[in-house]
Amino acid sequence: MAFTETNTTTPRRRPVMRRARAWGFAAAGVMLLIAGAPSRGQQAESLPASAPAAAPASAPASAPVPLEIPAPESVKAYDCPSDDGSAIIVEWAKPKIETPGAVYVVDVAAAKEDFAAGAFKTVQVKPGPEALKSANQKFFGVSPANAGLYYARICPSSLYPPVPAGESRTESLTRHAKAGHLSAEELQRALAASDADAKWLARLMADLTERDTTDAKARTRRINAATYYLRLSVSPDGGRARAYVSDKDGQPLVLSAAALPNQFKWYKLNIAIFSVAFCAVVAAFIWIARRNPNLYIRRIAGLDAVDEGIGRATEMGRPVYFVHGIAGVESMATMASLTILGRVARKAAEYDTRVRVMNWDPMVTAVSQEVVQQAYTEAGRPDAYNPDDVLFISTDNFAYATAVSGLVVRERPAAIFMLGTFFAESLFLAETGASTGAIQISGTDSYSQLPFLITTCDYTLIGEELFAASAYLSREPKMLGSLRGQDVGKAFLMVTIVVITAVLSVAAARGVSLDWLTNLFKTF
Amino acid sequence: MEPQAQTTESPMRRTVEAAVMIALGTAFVVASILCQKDSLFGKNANDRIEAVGIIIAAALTLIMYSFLYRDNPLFKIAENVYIGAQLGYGAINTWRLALRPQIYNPLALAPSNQALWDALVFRSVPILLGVLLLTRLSRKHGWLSRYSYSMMVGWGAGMTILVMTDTNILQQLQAAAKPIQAGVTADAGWWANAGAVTGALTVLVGTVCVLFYFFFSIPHGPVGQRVSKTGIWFLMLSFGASFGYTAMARISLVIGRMRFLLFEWLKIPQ
Amino acid sequence: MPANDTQGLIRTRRIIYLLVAAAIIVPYVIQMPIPSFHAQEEAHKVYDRVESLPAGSRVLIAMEFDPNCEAELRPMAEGILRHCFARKLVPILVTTNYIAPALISDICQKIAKETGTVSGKDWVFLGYRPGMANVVITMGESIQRTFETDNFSQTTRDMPALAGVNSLKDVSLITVISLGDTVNMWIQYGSDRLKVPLVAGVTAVMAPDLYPYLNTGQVKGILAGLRGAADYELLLHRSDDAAKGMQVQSVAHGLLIALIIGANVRFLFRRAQGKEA
Amino acid sequence: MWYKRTIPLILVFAIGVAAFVQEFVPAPWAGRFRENITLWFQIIGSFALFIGLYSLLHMHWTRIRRQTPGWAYSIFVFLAAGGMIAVGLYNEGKGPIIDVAQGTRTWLDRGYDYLIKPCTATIYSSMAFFMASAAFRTFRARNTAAVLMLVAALVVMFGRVPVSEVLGGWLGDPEMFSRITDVLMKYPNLAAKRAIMMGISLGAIAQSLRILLGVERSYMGGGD
Repeated sequence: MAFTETNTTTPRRRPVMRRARAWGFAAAGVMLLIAGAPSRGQQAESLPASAPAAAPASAPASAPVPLEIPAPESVKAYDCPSDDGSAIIVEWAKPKIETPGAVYVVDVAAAKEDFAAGAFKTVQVKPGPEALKSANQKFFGVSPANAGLYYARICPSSLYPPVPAGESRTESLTRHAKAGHLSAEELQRALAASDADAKWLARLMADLTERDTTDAKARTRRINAATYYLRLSVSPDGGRARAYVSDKDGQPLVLSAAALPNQFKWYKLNIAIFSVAFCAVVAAFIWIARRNPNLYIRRIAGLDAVDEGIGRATEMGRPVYFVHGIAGVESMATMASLTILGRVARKAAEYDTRVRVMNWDPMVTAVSQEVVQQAYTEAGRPDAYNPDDVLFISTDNFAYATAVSGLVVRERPAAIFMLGTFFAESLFLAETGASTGAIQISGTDSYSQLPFLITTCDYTLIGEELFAASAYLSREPKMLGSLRGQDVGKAFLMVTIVVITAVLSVAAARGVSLDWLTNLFKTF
Repeated sequence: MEPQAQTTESPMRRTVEAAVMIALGTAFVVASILCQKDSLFGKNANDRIEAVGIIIAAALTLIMYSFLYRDNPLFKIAENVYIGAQLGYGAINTWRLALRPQIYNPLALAPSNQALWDALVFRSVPILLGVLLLTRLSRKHGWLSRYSYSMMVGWGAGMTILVMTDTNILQQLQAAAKPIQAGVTADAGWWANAGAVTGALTVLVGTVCVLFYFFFSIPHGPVGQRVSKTGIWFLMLSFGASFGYTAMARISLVIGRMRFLLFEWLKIPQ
Repeated sequence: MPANDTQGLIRTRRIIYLLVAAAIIVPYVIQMPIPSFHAQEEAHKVYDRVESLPAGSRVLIAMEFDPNCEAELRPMAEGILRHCFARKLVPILVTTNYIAPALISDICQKIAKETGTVSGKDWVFLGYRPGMANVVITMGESIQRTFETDNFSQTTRDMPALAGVNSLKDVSLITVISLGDTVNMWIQYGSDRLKVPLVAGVTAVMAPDLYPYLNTGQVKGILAGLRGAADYELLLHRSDDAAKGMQVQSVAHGLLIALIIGANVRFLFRRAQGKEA
Repeated sequence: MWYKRTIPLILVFAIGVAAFVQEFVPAPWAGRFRENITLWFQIIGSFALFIGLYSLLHMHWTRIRRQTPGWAYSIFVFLAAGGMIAVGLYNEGKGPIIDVAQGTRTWLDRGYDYLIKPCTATIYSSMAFFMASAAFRTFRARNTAAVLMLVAALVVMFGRVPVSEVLGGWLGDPEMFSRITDVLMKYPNLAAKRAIMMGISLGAIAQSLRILLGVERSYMGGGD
């Protein structure tokens, strides 16, 4: 390890730089993020001869504070992983002894020669737990080695901001006209804009600003993607004096890297694995069920009541009502209830009982008509199908509820099926049905409504039972298979919860840390 | 919707009800005029309009509540006015806040030819797809709407897989997988620590049992029966909690309406 | 069902309706005092979260409610807005409910008038866009592109209230005031995807469903129904609409509890006598 | 067949996979894709309102035309909708394009405040009455499960109103009931809700997968 005395010259800050920096703060303030604000790099004074106690003899002996320099072989510069190409990471090993008050300073330059010329920027990193790589699991993962590594996040575009326009309206207009964003006449009109044209001009300028913003983004990407040169140093006095990490020749170690956009967020790997694995299981079971459609499904209370209800309606000569929930055809619950509708309609067709379907969504109406017609055809009575029995009521929840209730009171159906997603109106519907003495079978995936359905209906399919019921009734391989797949998923969750809790409890009781286990589920 | 729609009514009762209705209506008008007289006969035109508005709103509120007694023509009128007004308001809002800024402004108010061209390039496809969506209303050409629809459904499906895995599975799993003694602290008392452990165990047992209750593809043996029964118990406790909270919510809404009637319409001093 | 039974049912119902109405009107008319109460832990968490933000922070407030639940959620919205203005935070309001904008602009203008704040500078109401979750996703990329104009047709590009806020990632807190599933949408597509902390003010109906999120920290705090709003008012040392509803709420709950217990005592009694299964 | 089914199914699959993949890509193109496609969907989505508008108006129009019982009420739908739209287009005399200054109360706002607000809020609040009656008539302690539900409901209803603190105060700890409610919410309720949530999520994922694979296609509507 060697110390090098550096003489970073202090060039006068050019006005353009000041402007550039101001702009950088205003517009690209976000990009500063964790990286310590760009320091007063250009004002850095040269380091008065300083050396640690254990320093090589070559160093002057008048060191006020011992400085521990990170090992050169541990210093690395690379593109920040899993990001959109806005940062370079410089990392180095945490020295065993740290000088109190010392900060790490990274010099950034666009070319190697710029270091000699003093035309470089600096980024300061205050040592501490937040500066460790382990504090940023999102990008660096959970490797235990990270606890011994400091890092600096360098955003080139905030150090070298894309030069702002800072131009007059005329200049801006001319520039855009040159770029082809304005025709010659439009340019003339804009330059000569009177008050009458003010609104148009405002819209035009807004459009041009939008283009500039887009341009600035592209420029930012180009700035980030360029190669930068970096040096790491330690400063005992907040950045003025520095001791550089040196290579074998005793020269400051210069590394280079570019911030490039990455194509995969490694920190989302667990989400990818879980979702793909689960999808694969479901897909596999759908495939298996196609070949062997006799998968077991447990009995679901309330399903036998379907036949009972239809039978009673036949005896009493009254209709059966099928009430769809308040959801479109893309909702899972609606799809399940459509499947059940097919079965109910078929049974009813066999018994020659009228089924009336109440719809909230126009699309569901159309699909229900198909389903009922199909059911009548399957039952061998296509002539008995009456499309007017599949009603579109209203897309307003309460208009729907009141209209259906009115029909229920007037026609007094013997059985009412309420299947699908329901909101506050569920109580309204169920109360009315209960007051007419109909057998009510309900099923919904909206849990907040279940207490009311459970108390007012004869049978209630709770949540997933609705989906299971549709699979059970239809015996459709795709439903059966995916149900089995979901069960496998649930089994996995159950086992995972129990096993991990047990393992963690034992480990915690013995004082063993098993963070990696919980980290498996951590999402960023 | 009330069951008595079936029961026959005597003419006598009808007369009485009509008389009551007229009396109530008169009372409403008198009360409105008395309570709102300051603004109703005031100098400020705006106040007069507001007062009339409040009276209409109060009338609608009472008419809507009259449904609790029984369905009646006034309620039906109010209901249909409400549906229509909501529809009209929705249409205006969709125009004002969606169609105008996203379609009309960029195309009709494009400041330059280049801007118009860019807007066309970016927006023509979604506009076309939006128009195709409308073919859903036609039986014959309804299939065209599938193009726009399938894109949205596909996007929704892809995103659902992702966000569900993240939000509802992995994060819940991470929270569920904690040592049982995680809540135990040295400075808390024995009872508090015992409570924390019991609580953690309850959550663990409950989660597993409820998950088991929703197991469909394996037969539930005697043990399984017991586990799923425990699951039902947990479900019922949570449904009870939902019931309690729902009761609270619905009462609050009545409170809101009563506040309107008492303080804005009748102007009772608070 | 025999006719006399139906008549009896109707009568019971009407009596109950009258009782409920009385339970709500009478406390107001006799000006019953508001019982003192403590703020619940969940409401404290919301308050502390807002309190801990440095002045000038942007707070996104998703106003996902319409006049349906105005009574429950408006006091909450007003409380949070007042708190934001008192702490010099900049609320950014937005909705995905097409029927809501008039109500929300009414709320903002009321509070703005009260606190002397200016739209576009101290707060902004972006308005409504169709698309539900898609709106949230687009906002995660660029707020200005999602909402080129705000609810009052002011262009958002150079708005001081949005300075430094390019996307949803740049706000310090997401607050959802929601009457239904929209709160889940904001958790899934907003706070979880972008890792922005979120607090929720919801109707009491939704509150029990949020406890798993509260447990994991995906939701930092909950205001549940009118009680939650009253808690918030208490924490702000105010007594507005929500707190003034608390005595009524107490009486009405008491009535409900009495009804349920009464009905069950009767039921158990009759069952003991073998009259009811 | 090809145009009516296969291409839409391919579209579903392609967009679904793209939606899945883009989320894992940090590069800027993914963000641009996400932003643009969701902006597209917003534009498409704004057309969806017309479907509801048409369906509803069509239904009421049919009612009037066929003079089904109660048809006359449907006229009010048209009157109210027409009135609102007219007031919105009139826009205080400024037409639909130009915005009225912020803070001005327009006739549209008044229609909203005095027609829509009271109706919708009142209808919703009338649920309280239904609920009270349902609770009285059907909430019975029939078996263990029902007892648990009943007890939980009573605990929450009592523990969440301030009067519980008065009673608790008499018993020594004002927040006693509030705390009991918290325990109920934080442990058994949390357990059940978490399990439900996980189950639903698995179901939603399976459903999404079925849609992507084209196994589930009922959302496409009838016909081929």
